[in-house]
Amino acid sequence: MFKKILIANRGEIAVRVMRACREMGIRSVAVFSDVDRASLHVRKADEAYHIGAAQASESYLNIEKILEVARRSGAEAIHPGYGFLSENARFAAACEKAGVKFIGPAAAAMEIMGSKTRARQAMQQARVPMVPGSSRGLEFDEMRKLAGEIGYPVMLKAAAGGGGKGMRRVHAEAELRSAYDAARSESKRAFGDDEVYLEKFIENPRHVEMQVLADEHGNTVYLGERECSVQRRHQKVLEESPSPIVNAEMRARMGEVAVRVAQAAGYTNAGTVEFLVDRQRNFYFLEMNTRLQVEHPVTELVTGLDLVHLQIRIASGEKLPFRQADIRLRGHAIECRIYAEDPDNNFFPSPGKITLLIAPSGPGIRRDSGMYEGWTVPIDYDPLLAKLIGYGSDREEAIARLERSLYEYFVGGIKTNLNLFRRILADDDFRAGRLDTGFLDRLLSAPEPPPERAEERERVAAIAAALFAAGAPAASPNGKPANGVGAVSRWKQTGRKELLRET
Amino acid sequence: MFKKILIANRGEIAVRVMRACREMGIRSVAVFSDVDRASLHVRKADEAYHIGAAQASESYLNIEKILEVARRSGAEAIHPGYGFLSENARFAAACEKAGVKFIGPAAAAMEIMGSKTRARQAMQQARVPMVPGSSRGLEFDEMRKLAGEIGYPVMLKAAAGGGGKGMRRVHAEAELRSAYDAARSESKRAFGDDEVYLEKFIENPRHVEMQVLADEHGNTVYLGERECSVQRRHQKVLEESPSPIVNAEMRARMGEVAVRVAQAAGYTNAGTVEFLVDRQRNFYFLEMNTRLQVEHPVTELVTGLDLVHLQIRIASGEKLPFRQADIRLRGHAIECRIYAEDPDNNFFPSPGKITLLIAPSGPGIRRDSGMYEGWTVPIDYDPLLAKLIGYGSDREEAIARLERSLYEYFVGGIKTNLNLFRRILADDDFRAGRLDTGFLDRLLSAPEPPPERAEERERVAAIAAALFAAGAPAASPNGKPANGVGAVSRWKQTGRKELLRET
Amino acid sequence: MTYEIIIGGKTHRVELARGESGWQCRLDGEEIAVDAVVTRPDVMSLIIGGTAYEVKREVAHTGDTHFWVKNSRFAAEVRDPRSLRSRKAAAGAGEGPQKMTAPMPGKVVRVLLPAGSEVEAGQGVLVVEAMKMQNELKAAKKGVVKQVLTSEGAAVNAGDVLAIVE
Amino acid sequence: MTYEIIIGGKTHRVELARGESGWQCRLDGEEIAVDAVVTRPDVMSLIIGGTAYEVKREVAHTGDTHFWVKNSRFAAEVRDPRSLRSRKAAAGAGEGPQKMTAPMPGKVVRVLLPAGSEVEAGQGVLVVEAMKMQNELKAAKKGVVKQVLTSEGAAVNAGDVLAIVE
Repeated sequence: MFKKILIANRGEIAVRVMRACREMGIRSVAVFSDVDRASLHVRKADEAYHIGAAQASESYLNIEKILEVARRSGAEAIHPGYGFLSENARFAAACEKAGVKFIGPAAAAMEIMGSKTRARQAMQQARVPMVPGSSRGLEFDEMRKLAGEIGYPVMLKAAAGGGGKGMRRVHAEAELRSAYDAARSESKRAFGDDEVYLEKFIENPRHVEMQVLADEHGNTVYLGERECSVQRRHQKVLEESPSPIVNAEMRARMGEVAVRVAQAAGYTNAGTVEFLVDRQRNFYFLEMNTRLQVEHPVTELVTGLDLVHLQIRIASGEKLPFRQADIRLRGHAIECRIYAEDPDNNFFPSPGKITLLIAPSGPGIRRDSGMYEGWTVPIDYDPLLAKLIGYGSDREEAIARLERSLYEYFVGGIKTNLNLFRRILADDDFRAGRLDTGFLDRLLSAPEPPPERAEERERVAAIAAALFAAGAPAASPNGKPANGVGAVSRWKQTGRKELLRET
Repeated sequence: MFKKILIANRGEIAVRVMRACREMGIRSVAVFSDVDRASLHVRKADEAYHIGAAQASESYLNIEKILEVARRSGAEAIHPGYGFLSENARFAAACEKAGVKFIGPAAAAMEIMGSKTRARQAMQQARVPMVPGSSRGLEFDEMRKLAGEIGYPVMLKAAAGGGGKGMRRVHAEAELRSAYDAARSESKRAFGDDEVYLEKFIENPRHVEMQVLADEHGNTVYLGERECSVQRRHQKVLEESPSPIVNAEMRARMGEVAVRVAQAAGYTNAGTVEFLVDRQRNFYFLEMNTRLQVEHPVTELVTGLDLVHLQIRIASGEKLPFRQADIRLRGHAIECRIYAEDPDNNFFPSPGKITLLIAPSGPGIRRDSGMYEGWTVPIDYDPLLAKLIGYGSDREEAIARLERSLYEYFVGGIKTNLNLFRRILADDDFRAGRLDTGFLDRLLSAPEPPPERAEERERVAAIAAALFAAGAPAASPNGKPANGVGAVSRWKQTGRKELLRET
Repeated sequence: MTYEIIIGGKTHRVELARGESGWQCRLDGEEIAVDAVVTRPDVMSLIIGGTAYEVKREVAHTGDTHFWVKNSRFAAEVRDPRSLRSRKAAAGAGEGPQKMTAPMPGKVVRVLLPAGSEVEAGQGVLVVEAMKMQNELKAAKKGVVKQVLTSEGAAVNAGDVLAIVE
Repeated sequence: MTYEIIIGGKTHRVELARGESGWQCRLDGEEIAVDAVVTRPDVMSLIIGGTAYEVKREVAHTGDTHFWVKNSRFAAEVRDPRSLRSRKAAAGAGEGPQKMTAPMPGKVVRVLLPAGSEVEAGQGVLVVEAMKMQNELKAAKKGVVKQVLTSEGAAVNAGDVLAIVE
């Protein structure tokens, strides 16, 4: 087993991997940019090294600097997290050359899957069902021609893409040029690669993905699916496992296809096979994400396994400690991605200082967070602050626990999308499991539900504002409170009116 | 289903029950004493009423005041938590009379089980295996006589007891008088009842208990055992499920006895049957706790069920939603009881203001807490601050996650027993599952392991003390940190000496 | 003590007096007994007629003070009529020219319409990137881009005026 | 800036200078480069030679200042030799009469040995109850209970002297 692992990432995922390292008795090495000196992943690490400017190309995307820290610190392996270098085959190859184990698949498998176009070529050969489209990057004129043939609407996708970056839906040829340019420029910026390909756009599909794990001894298993249809701008917002439409039979079929996909690519370590599912519950291979997913915790909760422990064990050469038949799914888990963004203002990012943080805990609640009170969220990176994951014996209980924990959650000083989740979880379609990738756009285009008890709450806010201004006393453990049984007579005059009582 | 529930308790358990209420769409009503106005359970409740002075007899043990609040607030049911009135049959009867549902067993069952002596009588009839002793409270002279007959050492126990209160081990007749008086006075103070009985003392048994659930329609199931052998002064400190020595066959036998015990008493709702287990793995009925246990979360984690939800459903008349065969245990869970006490100073209680609180989270960690930063722990109640529960796919992983989360946990301003758990979890006997009720005393009487890296850490403390005194700068998101790649030349002179490096 | 609390354009008059226990409060003329305690900075627990509320105070980087009651946010201005002190008045939603301001710190990655361009309501004028997301700033009304006060690649702070549409 | 830090009777001399980046520190004569930042009040992140430490500062109710490095606690006295200011000196562990002090706030529930009683080392003198636990205060050495300064039922604060054994 490794003695020291470098985590080439930041934020909640770096913290999550470091926790796994500590649990396994492995020292963790953080890297950080100029603006991340005070970030939580530096506080949680055993060692920490500054690697450069805020701009990712100078720090978290800089292969040379990261390998230099691995060398200096004596790290034997690198965990890339998600995003940044996690799906960069050049990085995996550079690690190998430097004698540092990359915790993920071999560079060759990443090259196949890291390019969505090469993946489509490989899967065509393995006769995996796929959405019609191109299996290579296209120049603009080729793209216009092919789009005309398969018919609008179409989807432009970055070959190197992931997480919705570099994706554009195009309804008509007139929009193609600007979408093509934008997708290329976004892809270039996000992945350093501007290859863009084309797929037929499937109207309101579900997005369901299958987690797979493969060791380096030829054993591959699937760990159940995740429903990821709740998306905005192709960015997942909420994920759950199991999917409300997948039953045991469909899970087995989908899982077996996913294992075939992984094996066709010679895949090792943790990976995710993404599928589009149409209204007839047919599923089509979309792509394979050759990394740990943001949403891996929902799978951990329903399987009871720790995917990061397993990633590290696999990378160190161990065999999978179980077989497919040993995997037992139990209960239901749902993850909310808490972003620093303003849902009332077109989801604009909202970096800044977190002045007050009240975090939920208790039964069925897992919180994977990269923030803390007093921390300033930098403007330079993805706005994911934390993940709140609810587990329950069934979907209804998982929803109830999430609603309860959202009630407790408070992040002051910056805007977050916490209220968005309250709205999603209360939605009838959501509760009934009627989901597709258009779900969230429909929800957001509907008029917002009227605020609850607005008048009562406004009056309470006014009273509290005055009391804060008057300097209401802080808690004293010996203070005599006001509404006691002893004070009941006064309540007869006032409290009993119940003007402010919430019933 | 109830619309409003009063929680006749405080601290972490009141918060835990209120969370269940919120999850089920039920309004929660808190009651609080003079010193608990700012306590977390008041902050988490929908309604809150002051009920009297700090002394429990004036507040949390005051049946009349609590029922008065139930009446005023319109609460349809009362959850008693653990401790306080939870095992008081008079209270259950008073609730019934007042038309408020008591969330627990019927008063008649509580009366049998609430008195340990009556319970022994009932179980004798049901031919449940028991430790030799008296089945009724004894005057001092009777006790001296019986103790002489069954032979020292013996155990004095409060008939109304629980949680180790009113218990005394006696090695010889000379100690009997003072132990008898102390047990009676402690029992009187804790439970308002001074009946004390006698049992043969079994040398270093394990303490293993079985969770049962019974609805009001005659269905009773068991939910697996908890190993509770890690105790100090008869107070549980750490609990786990499953027990390291219980296999499926023994679990089934023990579970069936527990169900028989419950049925013999006409028991309903959640309850726990405690057993002593000797070195030959024989088990003896000890007592039944007719309440939710402090350590219920470990059962929740391995079964995936929510015991408080189920308690409320049962009390509202619902049938159990599963049968015995549906219960699936998976993984391993361990709970640490975080107390405000000073392990370096004879475990003296340590109330006071919590000046800094850094709480762990992340994979496999559940935290049920009654504290928050800035809160002053009152001197008047049990020093339990919070419970930290670790779950893993096996015992080793649960231990590793707990160790990791204890590493993250910091409570400043008061003393806590956090370091004690670090010591327990690192202990060879503990890790091997070699536990009995003498385990913790043996651990504590052994010399403390030498502090790790004491010299290095002292030097770091000295540097930090100076930097705090000098007013080291707070984090700036744009500050240039010191140990970057750019600063590497200086490291050649200094850092490379590695004098302070932890390897 | 008397305060005027302005929320959403409505002024509430709050008179406070310390009661025998807790506060005696007169809200817009109505007597209300309030048990209030600050449990930690910016967090106040209130009990009013048995109902418990936790109110959080938040000073936004715009300078506005928000009071959160459960999941509802209220921007409130607090005036003390005696001292004539007043917290920052809320910015009036002006008519006339539209100032397009940066909603967050970030970088201008594209100017879509140069000064002088005609612009439809809802049409994008500038693209600002922050936290790896590109966000198009759109004109609120039909008109002409009068001025562009930034350029591609410029770093901007929240609130900076980037363009004016008339 | 130079400080004397006294931990466990040992005095460390710490000289601090701001380096180009971070701090240049001389600890007992040895040069050490330290990257330090206060992430939140009383919590400092230090990086020394690549190793990361999080140090928490805690002011105990005894008035002592503790610095926690991982799970190790160090009570430290900080002296600034220039200003001759000094934080509270640690109380010396005296010889002579033993003052038995209340270790926590609570209530005296029993006086086991009245003044004048002979007492063995380890024998209980008083019982104090707090947080529902009874705690026996025991004599550290053989001797005579010289004075009992409290009585059954009395409320006591942490540090109150309850009895003296000579």
